[in-house]
Amino acid sequence: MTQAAIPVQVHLFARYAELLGHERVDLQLAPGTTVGGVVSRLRAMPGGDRLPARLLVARNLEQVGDEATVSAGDEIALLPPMSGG
Amino acid sequence: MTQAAIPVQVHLFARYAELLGHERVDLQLAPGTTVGGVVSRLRAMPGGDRLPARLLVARNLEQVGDEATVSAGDEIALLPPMSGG
Amino acid sequence: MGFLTDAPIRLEALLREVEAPDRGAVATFLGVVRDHHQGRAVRDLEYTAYGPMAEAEGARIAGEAESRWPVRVAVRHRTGRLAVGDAAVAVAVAGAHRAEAFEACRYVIEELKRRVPIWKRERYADGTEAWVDPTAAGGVVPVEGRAR
Amino acid sequence: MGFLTDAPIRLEALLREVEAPDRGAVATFLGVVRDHHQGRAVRDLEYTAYGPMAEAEGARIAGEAESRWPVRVAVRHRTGRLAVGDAAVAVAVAGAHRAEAFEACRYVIEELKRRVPIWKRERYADGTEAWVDPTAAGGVVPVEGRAR
Repeated sequence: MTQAAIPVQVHLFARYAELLGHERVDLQLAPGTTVGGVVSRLRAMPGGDRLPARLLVARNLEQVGDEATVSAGDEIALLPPMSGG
Repeated sequence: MTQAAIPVQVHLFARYAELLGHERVDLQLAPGTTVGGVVSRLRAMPGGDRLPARLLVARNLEQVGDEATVSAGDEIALLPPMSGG
Repeated sequence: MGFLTDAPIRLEALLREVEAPDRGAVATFLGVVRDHHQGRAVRDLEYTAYGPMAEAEGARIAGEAESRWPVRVAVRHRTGRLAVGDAAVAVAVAGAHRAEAFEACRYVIEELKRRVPIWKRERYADGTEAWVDPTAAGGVVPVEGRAR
Repeated sequence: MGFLTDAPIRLEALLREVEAPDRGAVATFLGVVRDHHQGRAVRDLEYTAYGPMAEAEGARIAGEAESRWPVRVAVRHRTGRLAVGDAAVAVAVAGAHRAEAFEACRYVIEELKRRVPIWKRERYADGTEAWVDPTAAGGVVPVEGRAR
């Protein structure tokens, strides 16, 4: 990386936390990394190959698409299919 | 009347009780009298001319039409437009 | 438990009548005395009923809902004098799924208002009174006071 | 009052939050833990949430309902371990008229189930556990136990 890496927190819940063995992962990302790029990093982790093909992702408490970019200090979350109520 | 008159109770509620000045009227009716006939008797009472043209009537706790006949001991009720709930 | 009551309605009591371990969805409706009607300030009101027929019709409506949907229904209507904020009517419906609980709850309150012989007499802030009558122009007919 | 709570939900508390003298119609929905799911006997279950997002999304949904209908909404979801019969979610909606109270109540519970990040983990009578997943075949995915 030519520019300074940006720190991003990724939260994992329920079955996804179980698959990856963590409830939180701290990543250092290249500037301009997208949500899709974050997901790729997680898929490369142990257990990450079992994440489903389609994932819901939130950035700073709102759902966003794969193309959304990530900034320093953003809070990213991978959301399993919701089952509240 | 050639046959014995049959006794019938008529209950009046809310505004209809107010119009006729009674909550209950005991009538002696000719056998074969219909609900429509009962209503005519009530219309002939003081205040009865102010009953509306269309009336809901119950016989023994179920709504019936004007053509229903009345038997000894029947309980007839004139029902103003309902306003429960 | 009967349909008519002259005591305050407690929704919790109705919930207890319908709840069961296989019923995960509970829909309720509560009709509460409002402080205004047709633009007039309501002081309080009085419900009278044709008791035996109201009980019969209330039971019929609950039975219809329970045969149309796989639910359990509790329904109660208060009579006598009520103040603003008092519950006049309560419906509780429990079933396995929420769609049927909502639909049955709505059915019961709609049919109740249409078919159950209960009448509302409102007293306004200025002391005048009127019979509520959904078929009348303006929704009410003034009380003339020949009988209660 | 917050959307998430780890204490038992009391419907009466939600009713008090929405009631007002000009709101005569109150519709509520209560989601209660059932004793069976997909044919299996449920012993108990655990709800976990993405807390800050669940709070934000719960408030958004209530706000949407209040801007779409002239109503006031209270909504609460429980987290932690729940037993059969415990209330998991409660919605209370008060308005001047019943149609809008019912519609808004239904809207809130449907959107909540679809959008609020909360997850249910069931424990069955035989001691096994599963994540509830409406998108999975059979509606659940067995817990493998690498993390809680």
